[in-house]
Amino acid sequence: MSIASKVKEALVGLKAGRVTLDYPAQPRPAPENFRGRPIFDAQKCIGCAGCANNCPAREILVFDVCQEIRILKYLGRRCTYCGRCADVCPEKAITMSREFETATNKIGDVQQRLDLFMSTCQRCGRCFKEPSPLEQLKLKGYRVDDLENERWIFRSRAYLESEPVVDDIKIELD
Amino acid sequence: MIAREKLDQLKAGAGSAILRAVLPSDRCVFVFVEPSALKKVCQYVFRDLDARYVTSIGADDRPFSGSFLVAHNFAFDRDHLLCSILTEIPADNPVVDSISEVVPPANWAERELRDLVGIKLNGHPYPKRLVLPDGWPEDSHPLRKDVPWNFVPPDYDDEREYEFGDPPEGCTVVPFGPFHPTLDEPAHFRLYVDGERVRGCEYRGFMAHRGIEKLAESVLTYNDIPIMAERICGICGCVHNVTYAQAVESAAALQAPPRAEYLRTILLELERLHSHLLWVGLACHIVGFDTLFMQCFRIREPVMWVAEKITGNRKTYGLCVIGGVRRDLTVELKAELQQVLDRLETEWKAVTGAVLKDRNIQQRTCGVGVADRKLVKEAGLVGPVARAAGVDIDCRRDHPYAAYDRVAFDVITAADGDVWSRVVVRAREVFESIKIIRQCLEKMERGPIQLTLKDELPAGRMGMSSVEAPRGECHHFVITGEDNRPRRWRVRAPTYQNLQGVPMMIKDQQLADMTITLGSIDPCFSCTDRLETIDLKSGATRVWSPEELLKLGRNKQTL
Amino acid sequence: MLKNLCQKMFGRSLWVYHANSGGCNGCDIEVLNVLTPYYDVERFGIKLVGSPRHADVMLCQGPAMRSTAKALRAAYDAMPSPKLVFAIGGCACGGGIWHDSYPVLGPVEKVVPVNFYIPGCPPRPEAIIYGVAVAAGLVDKKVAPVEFKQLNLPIPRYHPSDLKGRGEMVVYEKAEKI
Amino acid sequence: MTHNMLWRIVGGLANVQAVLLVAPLCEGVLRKVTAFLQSRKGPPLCQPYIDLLKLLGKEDIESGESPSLQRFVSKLALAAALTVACLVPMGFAAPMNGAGDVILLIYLLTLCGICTLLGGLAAGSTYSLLGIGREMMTMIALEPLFAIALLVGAVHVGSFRLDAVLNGSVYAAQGIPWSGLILLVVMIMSFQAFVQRVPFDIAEAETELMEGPLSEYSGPKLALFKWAQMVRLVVHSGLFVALFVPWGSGLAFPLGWMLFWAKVLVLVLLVTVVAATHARYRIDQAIRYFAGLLAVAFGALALAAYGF
Repeated sequence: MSIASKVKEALVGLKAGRVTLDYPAQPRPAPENFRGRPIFDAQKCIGCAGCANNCPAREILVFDVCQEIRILKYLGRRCTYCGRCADVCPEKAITMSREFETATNKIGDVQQRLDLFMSTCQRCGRCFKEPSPLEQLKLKGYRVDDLENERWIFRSRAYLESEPVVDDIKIELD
Repeated sequence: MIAREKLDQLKAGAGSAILRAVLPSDRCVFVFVEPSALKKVCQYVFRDLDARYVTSIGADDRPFSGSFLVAHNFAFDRDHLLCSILTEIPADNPVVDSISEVVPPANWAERELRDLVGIKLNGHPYPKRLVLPDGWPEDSHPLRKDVPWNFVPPDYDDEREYEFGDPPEGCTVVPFGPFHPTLDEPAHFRLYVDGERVRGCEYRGFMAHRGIEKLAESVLTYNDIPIMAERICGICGCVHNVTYAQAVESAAALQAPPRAEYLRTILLELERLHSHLLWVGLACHIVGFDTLFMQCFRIREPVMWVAEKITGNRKTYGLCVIGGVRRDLTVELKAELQQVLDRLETEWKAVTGAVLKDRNIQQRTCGVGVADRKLVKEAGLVGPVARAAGVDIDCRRDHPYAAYDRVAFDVITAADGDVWSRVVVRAREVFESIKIIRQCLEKMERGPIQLTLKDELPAGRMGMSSVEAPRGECHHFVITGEDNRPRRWRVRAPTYQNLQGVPMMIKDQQLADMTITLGSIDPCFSCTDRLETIDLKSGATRVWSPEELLKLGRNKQTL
Repeated sequence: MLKNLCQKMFGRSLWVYHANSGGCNGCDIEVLNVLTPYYDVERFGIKLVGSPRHADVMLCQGPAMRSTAKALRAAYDAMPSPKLVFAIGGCACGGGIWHDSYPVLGPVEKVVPVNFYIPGCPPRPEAIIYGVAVAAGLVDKKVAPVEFKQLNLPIPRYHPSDLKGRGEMVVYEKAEKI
Repeated sequence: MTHNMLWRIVGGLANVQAVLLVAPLCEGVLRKVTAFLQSRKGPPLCQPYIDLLKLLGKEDIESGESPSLQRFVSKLALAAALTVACLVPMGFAAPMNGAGDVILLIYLLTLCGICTLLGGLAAGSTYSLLGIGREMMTMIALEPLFAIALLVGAVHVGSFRLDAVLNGSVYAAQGIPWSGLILLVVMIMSFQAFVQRVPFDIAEAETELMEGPLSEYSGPKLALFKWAQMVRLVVHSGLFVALFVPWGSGLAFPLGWMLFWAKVLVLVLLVTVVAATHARYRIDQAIRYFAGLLAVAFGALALAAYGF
């Protein structure tokens, strides 16, 4: 049998020597422009919901409790770490951190929830300057996404003109 | 103007059937024909003009043109031309005659458009369900415009099992179940095994069908879809990303800046590097040679690290947006990339030197899973599987895209089309990719990496693009639409065609070779999203009844 | 005495069974990467086994799909009792980009009870090793929910019936000017 | 008489205890050296002990055709391997050598193979049935090889008594021991198959048949099967050392015992290196390979009959 090629294969391994990194002991930081967990900076965020519109996984939910307060909830469950929200944010409030060690036993740990004071803003969407015409704000005005079972409530002209696509949620406020 | 000559050839052959033709560029031509003449024209193109069948598309255009649209895409590799033959079918009774008898590779794509868009095919040899989950009722078709993306029909019953054909006489059924150590994704094979010989197989795929085309038409916008396109398949994500971006750009007549094209070429080749290294490792793992599996993955890690530094993620690069690329290559990244390539080349030379002369592996792979030139033509096989059979097709040279026309490389082919020649072809293609990346790094000039778009993309335009994925030709077809999202987006992954050849490859083979033959086409079922069942003319007694299979699945047996 | 000695050994010898229920195979390749020389989880006693009957930990990749839900549940039931389930990647933890698409049921927790989540798309091999280390109790988890409240003065409530559609905008009619 | 009986029981127990404890260590060494060849760190040496303990603590799922047979067979597999350990001289004289002769040893070796067959049959899932088919084929081609080796030794020494045969009797012919040397080569080339390591672990090929016959076992039953497999590795290498590498076993107690285990360790390292650098054979290739070896072994037996 081809003993020569067997020896060569064994040599390939032995020449490389033991390369195992002792990971949990020595830390292995991610490179600089790594797309880790997005961090939402509440000071800079103006509540324009531009990131919510451009998130492919549709997991930044926006819920207008009332005239003055807008809740922006980043779920982190199905986030694909693509960095689109950080690209389109007009105020650079979202930064892609270098954090990747996000293992947990309760999925609620990775979410971030911001209650933003909007005073009398009618959420008309003009404050969101989109980088290119392809990223226009799809949903303007008040938004009542479903925070409990973490779903976007979506009205799109691509669909039936009048009634909403998803069964409208009934809000029984206290 | 090659497209003009080909169109005249078509007019000569098909005569009056052609209604109108659209020639957006010298690379692709769209020909509208009457529904009645579709089969004749497709036969003429596939048989007489010796075109290669690519895919078929069914689209529901009722809100816009009031009719259904069926398109069959062919590729003329020697003339560097993609040709699409389209027909419009009246909305009230969407019936078209199927071309699967004359163009065998079209078998699956047609059954898929029957499932998803509800266009009836008369004369289809095997009109079984293909795409939707087992319990889906017959009359509901998700890709129609009047149904939202998360609509599940009320009479969807979970208990209905897919009715398999019964096995041939004297064969036991081996369920090669959804979860198998060598299968990366869920795919259920029913192998008809006689002793150690596999007589035939029946495959119920589509467990990875996630309805991505419906999402693209209803919820996501132009610049969200590349992120989803990247997650069609975990290994060739960048390929789908670039193909989609190029398809939309060709539809909207945009031209990405040259630096972006060089960046796209570099990252496509980087992905081919890590995909081929991964495959050689996995093939050795399937054959039981774990040391080489570990060595291949060890050599591959630096490629993943440098990709992570350039794009921010090891595997899903998030590279393209419509009109360019999101991130640039700095000078120190370029130097680091060259170091990684040099080290990779020396180590891979050592490994290929050892493997290509290793008779032990040759014993397990020579003469196994043979796919000759005739099977390549009949099943429309693409990529390394076709090149291993001596068929000289490669999208990078036949349908040049990105910066491939400014780069010199040669296409590797082998002779006898078995698993061993596929190993050889893939191992040698690694060196070609390294050569391409080096040339791109030298020729790259400074410049913008994204196009500045003035207004929204025009609606109703058609575009298609073919990119050479590590597994073969990956083809996307796009019809642009309003509201910043495409009207129809069709994905045809290379494994879609290659898997049609597997039943013919494993016929009368050893059971132990089943896994290595299936592995040799480097299947990516999540890429495929759609698959086919081979039929076995069998009237013999039933060895395993479906109830037994259900019982097998129900109680505490492993599947 | 032998019983709790065996239970104690559970953490140091985890036999892993790999179940992809329909996602893209990005996370599968990262799980394979975790076995390769640079990361080598075999030093923690982790081994990939072929049948759920031998396994202690089930690695779920991909969302819970209508077509594979039964097979996933059958594989979960076939595992002997002290067992863990890891959900790896965005698709398993939250259902992925296609979480509400017609063939997808949602995250894997809709079919099998999940003990540990490892988010990421795909998670780095180090993140998977970190998840295993958290499960084995070697390290403690680093993430906690972030809650930011700007102010909580008494806010007048409104009812959705006051929301009117004006053109493509949804506007709150009775906005009294503050 | 009682002193002799007492010595046999104590000796037997010592042998069994030694084999039971050393077998997982040899497996640990095997996994560590394989990992080193694959340029990675590899598990700690005591990992097989931890695996066995964990398996013993797990729940036992009763599935398959006949659970009672499964329980019996898993115990039988370990028992058969350990009785062979009692008959093999491990550094000092075999404690039970009077109790049995060469024929008993051959039958015990086949019994180990049959246990995996019974185990697979009792499970009854399609994969284990296929695994048994392959296991039967390898057994038919494989067991005669070891039997012939023992017979050649018996022919040379002229008696079936174990202690006579099991110390290098293969080379006892006048002049150059041709049959012994041929048998040595044949045994080295087929040793991988006896201990079911990579080139020939076709029956429980993990990637193809989902662990083959063992795919239905969990918890304690699986632990016993795995332990039996480890013990077979040690026992087979012990037999090989006793038959073909006898020199130095007659030394004083501590030295002879140490030398025996050193030889076994060298054999395990040889098995590891071969296992790490080879791909798995297909069943028909393996059968053709064994058929060739069997023919050569019969030739050696004929030579031995004529006294070479």
